[in-house]
Amino acid sequence: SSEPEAAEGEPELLSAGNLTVCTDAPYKPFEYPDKASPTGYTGFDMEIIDAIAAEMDLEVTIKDAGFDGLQSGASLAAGQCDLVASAMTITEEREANLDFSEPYYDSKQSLLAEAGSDIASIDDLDGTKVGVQQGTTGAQYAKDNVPEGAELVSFPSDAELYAALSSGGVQAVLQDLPVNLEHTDDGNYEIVEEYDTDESYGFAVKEDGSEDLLAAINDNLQALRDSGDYDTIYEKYFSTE
Amino acid sequence: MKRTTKKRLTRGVMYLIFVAAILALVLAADWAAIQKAFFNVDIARDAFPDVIVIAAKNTIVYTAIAFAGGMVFGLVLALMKLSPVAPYRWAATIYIEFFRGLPALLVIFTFAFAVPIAFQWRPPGGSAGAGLLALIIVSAAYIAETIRAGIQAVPKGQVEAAHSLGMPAGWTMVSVVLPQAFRIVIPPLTNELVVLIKDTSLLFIAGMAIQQQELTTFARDSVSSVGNSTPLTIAALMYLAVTLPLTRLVAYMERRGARGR
Amino acid sequence: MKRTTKKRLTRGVMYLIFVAAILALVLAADWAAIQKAFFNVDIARDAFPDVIVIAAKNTIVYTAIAFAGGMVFGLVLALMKLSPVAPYRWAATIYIEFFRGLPALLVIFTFAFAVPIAFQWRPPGGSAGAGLLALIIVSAAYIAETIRAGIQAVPKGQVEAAHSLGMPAGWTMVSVVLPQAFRIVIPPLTNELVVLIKDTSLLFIAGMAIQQQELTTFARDSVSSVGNSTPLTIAALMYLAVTLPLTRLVAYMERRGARGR
Amino acid sequence: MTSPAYDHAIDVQKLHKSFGDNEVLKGIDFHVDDGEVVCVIGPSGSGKSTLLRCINQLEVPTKGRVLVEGVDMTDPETDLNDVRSRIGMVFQSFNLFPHLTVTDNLTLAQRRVKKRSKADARRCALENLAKVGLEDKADAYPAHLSGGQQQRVAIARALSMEPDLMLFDEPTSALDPELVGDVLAVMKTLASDGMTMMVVTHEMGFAREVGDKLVFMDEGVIMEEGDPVEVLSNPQHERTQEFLSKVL
Amino acid sequence: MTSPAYDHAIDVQKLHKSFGDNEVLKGIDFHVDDGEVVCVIGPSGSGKSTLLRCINQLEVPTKGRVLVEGVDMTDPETDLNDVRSRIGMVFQSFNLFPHLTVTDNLTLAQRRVKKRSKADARRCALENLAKVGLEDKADAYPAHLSGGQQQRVAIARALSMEPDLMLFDEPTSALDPELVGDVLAVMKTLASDGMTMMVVTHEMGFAREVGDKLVFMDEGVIMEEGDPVEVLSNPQHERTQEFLSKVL
Ligand SMILES: Nc1ncnc2c1ncn2[C@@H]1O[C@H](COP(=O)(O)OP(=O)(O)OP(=O)(O)O)[C@@H](O)[C@H]1O
Ligand SMILES: Nc1ncnc2c1ncn2[C@@H]1O[C@H](COP(=O)(O)OP(=O)(O)OP(=O)(O)O)[C@@H](O)[C@H]1O
Ligand SMILES: NC(=O)CC[C@H](N)C(=O)O
Ligand SMILES: [Mg+2]
Ligand SMILES: [Mg+2]
Repeated sequence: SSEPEAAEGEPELLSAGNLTVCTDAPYKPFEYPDKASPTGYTGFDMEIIDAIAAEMDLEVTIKDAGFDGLQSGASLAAGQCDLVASAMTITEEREANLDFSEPYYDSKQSLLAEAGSDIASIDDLDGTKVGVQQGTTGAQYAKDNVPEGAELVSFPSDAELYAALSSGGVQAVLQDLPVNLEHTDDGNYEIVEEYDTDESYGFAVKEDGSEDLLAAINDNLQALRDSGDYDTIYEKYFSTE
Repeated sequence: MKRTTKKRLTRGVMYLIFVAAILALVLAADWAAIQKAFFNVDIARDAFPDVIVIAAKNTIVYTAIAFAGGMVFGLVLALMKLSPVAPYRWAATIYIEFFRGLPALLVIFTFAFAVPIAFQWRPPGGSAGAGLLALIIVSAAYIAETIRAGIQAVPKGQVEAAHSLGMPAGWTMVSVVLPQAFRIVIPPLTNELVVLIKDTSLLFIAGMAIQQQELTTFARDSVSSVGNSTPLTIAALMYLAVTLPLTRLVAYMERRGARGR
Repeated sequence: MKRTTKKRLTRGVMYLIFVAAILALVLAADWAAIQKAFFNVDIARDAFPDVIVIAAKNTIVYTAIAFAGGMVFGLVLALMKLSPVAPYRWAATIYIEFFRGLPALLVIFTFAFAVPIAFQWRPPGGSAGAGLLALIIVSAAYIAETIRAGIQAVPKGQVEAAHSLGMPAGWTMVSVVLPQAFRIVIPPLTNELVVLIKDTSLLFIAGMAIQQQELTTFARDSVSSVGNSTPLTIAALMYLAVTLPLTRLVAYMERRGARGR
Repeated sequence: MTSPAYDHAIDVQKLHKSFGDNEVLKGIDFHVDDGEVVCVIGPSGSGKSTLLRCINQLEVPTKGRVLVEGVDMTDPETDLNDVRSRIGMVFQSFNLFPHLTVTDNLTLAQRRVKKRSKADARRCALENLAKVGLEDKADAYPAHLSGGQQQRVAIARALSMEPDLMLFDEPTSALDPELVGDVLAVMKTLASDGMTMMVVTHEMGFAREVGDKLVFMDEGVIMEEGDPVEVLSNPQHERTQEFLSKVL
Repeated sequence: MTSPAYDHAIDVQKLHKSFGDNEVLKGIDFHVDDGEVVCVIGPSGSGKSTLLRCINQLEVPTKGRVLVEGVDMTDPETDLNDVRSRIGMVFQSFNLFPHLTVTDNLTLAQRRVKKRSKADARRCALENLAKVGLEDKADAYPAHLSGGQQQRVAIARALSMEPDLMLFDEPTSALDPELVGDVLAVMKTLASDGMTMMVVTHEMGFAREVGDKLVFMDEGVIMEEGDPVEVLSNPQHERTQEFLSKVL
């Protein structure tokens, strides 16, 4: 539903010269607090947005908001922000309430559990509690695929999710792969299964009245890819050596 | 100016202001939009029966558990605070002041996530259980103060009359003080119940399964899934259906109590 | 058994139980783990100065705004509720009962999300502004009841004495009733202030920039980024540093007030 | 004093007062003349306070008229505050303003109602405090005074509006027995200075000694009225006899 | 009554009582004999109530001894509740148990302390209600009684423990004047039945008529004691004269 020819118009913003971006932090490695950063946050999404905003000559303000309100379009419709950059998967349901940019990252789902636990696949979840984040594709995937005896417990953000896993409130977490991978660093937890859900993240704007902004985002995203800056940032967060 | 003339004039002006305010509200608001957003009949219909059999039910169950737990624990604390043994008094005072000074949300978060890690101990019922435990612990602090105040509000003359008749302290407490304290604390305890009903809306931070959602969480969840605010309206009505009668009852009891003395 | 013998025995047993409980707690708890999780000095040091210059500051600023707004609006509502003009009374009563019956979280959520969408209108200050507006609206309901009760607690004889001297209603309100009502409501209003301090912890639901975080949000955020619960301890201490003196002050004023009569 | 333009200082005509279904005054007719001291006695609940309060319209009568110095208090066009400032009222429970010093208690209404300057009001206040023997308490707060002192301040407060008549509602019944005397002494002085007074009281000695007229009320009607000495020593009505036998 | 094994029904020896820095009783010595009626008068705050309350240990004395029927009340080994059940106490503010009916007020302590059966306790309660003229109020709640009736129930409650002596603390001063008579009448009957009584009161008529001894207290000491008629008509001490001149 994007209209490329509108690109020349000045995008209408909540406060002129400032791009207000909603995100659900912490969601490492996509968005998490960083005192060194001028916006207070860094991560893959944040750096891409910073680069795009720099091209558009805009300041960036980051607002931490619940993911549920972001993915439903409520935060955008309520005028809390111009743009959502929150590792948000492009889905048909969401398209009904908001408009997505071109995809900027491809992702999968995964299951995180304690290293060496009995849980080796999704079928082992029978009789356990599985943590998911409210309103996410991971929550949807879990709902569709876990065995009947598993109890899905939803948390407002990934922060509580991981805290619940470490405190024993849940036995496994079903979440986007890059995020779960972050929690395997200390060796206590491991990814026991990956699910190829074929999902891509997009930035989102509100349904009506943000056509100019969306076009500009898309243009600048493409420019980043063309200049190689996108790859630099990508390598920084997802280098696989 | 004569009294009645002046009074009539002021009254007239006040009525005019009121009517103007109402008119302004009626004309300014976009009623169609409001109805569509907050009173959408189809969406309301869809919310049933879940909003009753899950959300309202859970709100009531959580409130009942937290209140029952808070009562038991709060009574113990109240008696400790009135105990002749100083360390009991101190312990109760510290506990009560501590938990009355913190936001319930912070306590719930701490019990759901920080306590299990530090103590290697998980409250039964997973993180929802931990959240409820936190609510019990917080409400016990308030209930203890209420009960203590109730016991102390029984006139000293009552105890003295009982002692003069030769009644020992234990019997005096049971037959004379507690029955009167109980009547005194019913209104403030009912208020505490209303507070608890509302505080169950904070439990979501501890994480919940769909089956565990209470009214506020349910409403917020539905708002984002249906993209319409009608579930908020329904939840609000549900809360009011419980809290309003309770607060009216408290007001009634307080009026009657005030007259009775 | 003789009085003193029996008393000494019960006291002794109670002390024993207390000591046993303390010992059990000391021995059972894993103090090293607790210290590491809740009192980690390095992490505590890292939290400064942000916890002061951002989080505590915002908590205080939000509380001040909500309280000031609630006072102004609450006073208007209280006078409406005591007005001789019936529609004002009705309007104030409906408003007060409505907002006292709903969880603050639900109201904040509604003002941050549902109201802007339905009315195509955003409160100034973005979502934090919307959240604050909700807090003002809720606290006004409680403050109105407090002020009304204070005005009505001034003995009727005071108004009658003023009227007998020929003083008109307006002067009586200003010179006789309000000064006395003011003293009466200071303690409950201070309590309301404490409630507001704690309720600012709910504002996060409206969504906030990092510069806008108040204590609870700050603590929850830090806990997940540093993987340690020390920020919760710091936040709790900050709250207690403000709420404890206030509640002690209220207790003191109430004791003094009770004696004064 | 020049001859007044009215018949009676207080003229109560066919006065009825109900609270809900409870008819408390059932047709009261009586009057008080200039300079007269009328004492009202009667059992608890008989309507004595209500009658007094109807006179300065603290209670609005259900039926009947009350004329004070010829002004109809029940007429909606009457400027109540003006008439009230000429009627001093003293309550059983003193009703001093607890947040004001004694002097401020006495000057508040002078300044607000009589629009007197601060200095004038203060001068008048001190004069009246002297009359009740409390000039040394000018700067005290009511809470620091004994009950008897508070009641005398209350009388001084009423006097500082320079009223033409005074209403007293059991001015001594909240006082410890030994404090009663001082208050009664002040009232006696007032009476002998020619103040028009209507006094609800249980102090039969005062009624006998100072009263020009004694009124016995029961169940909302005036049962008997007349010379105090006569009524007290030789009551005509059975209810009066019964009451007096209990009280004396 | 057989000759008792003690000297005095109440024997107060060098009694001192302080509240914090405030010494309220400053060495009280006096006694009440079996069957004697002692009236205590004195200005407000002189320590009359405190003295009475020290006798049954509602206040713990700071120094000195109180013997009741020879038992030392200040000895920590004394079974207080046992002695207290033999001392009836009547308070100014009645202190009936508001949540219990009149009968339950009278039977509670009988059943809990004297371990009487329900039927026995009820029988004794009704007897004593009859004594105070209130058998028809057996099932009423205190709130539905007048002040005078409440006080008579309080007396009946004390009587139903079959006490050997009774303490009264201004039993009529919270009552409307016309209700005082009934209560005093009950007390007179008690006295003429030979009950040992100690009565703090402002009712000089009662003291004169019924009292065997009158005690005048001021500022924590006994100023004067003796035959009531004598003390009232011919007080020896200046403070007594002053007090009586105000009260009579
Ligand atoms: N504001 C009121 N509302 C309802 N009833 C009232 C009110 N004021 C007085 N009454 C009733 O009116 C009756 C007469 O009361 P009032 O105070 O005039 O009696 P009183 O003769 O002054 O008695 P007392 O000697 O006890 O002061 C009583 O039955 C009382 O309950
Ligand atoms: N519990 C208490 N704590 C502190 N002071 C007290 C207490 N009880 C009495 N007092 C003080 O002791 C003094 C004597 O009081 P008490 O009640 O014995 O006097 P009283 O002679 O009975 O006076 P009244 O006629 O007013 O009843 C008073 O100054 C009073 O303030
Ligand atoms: N921030 C997130 O939690 C995103 C989760 C997931 N990618 C989704 O869009 O649902
Ligand atoms: Mg009266
Ligand atoms: Mg006393």
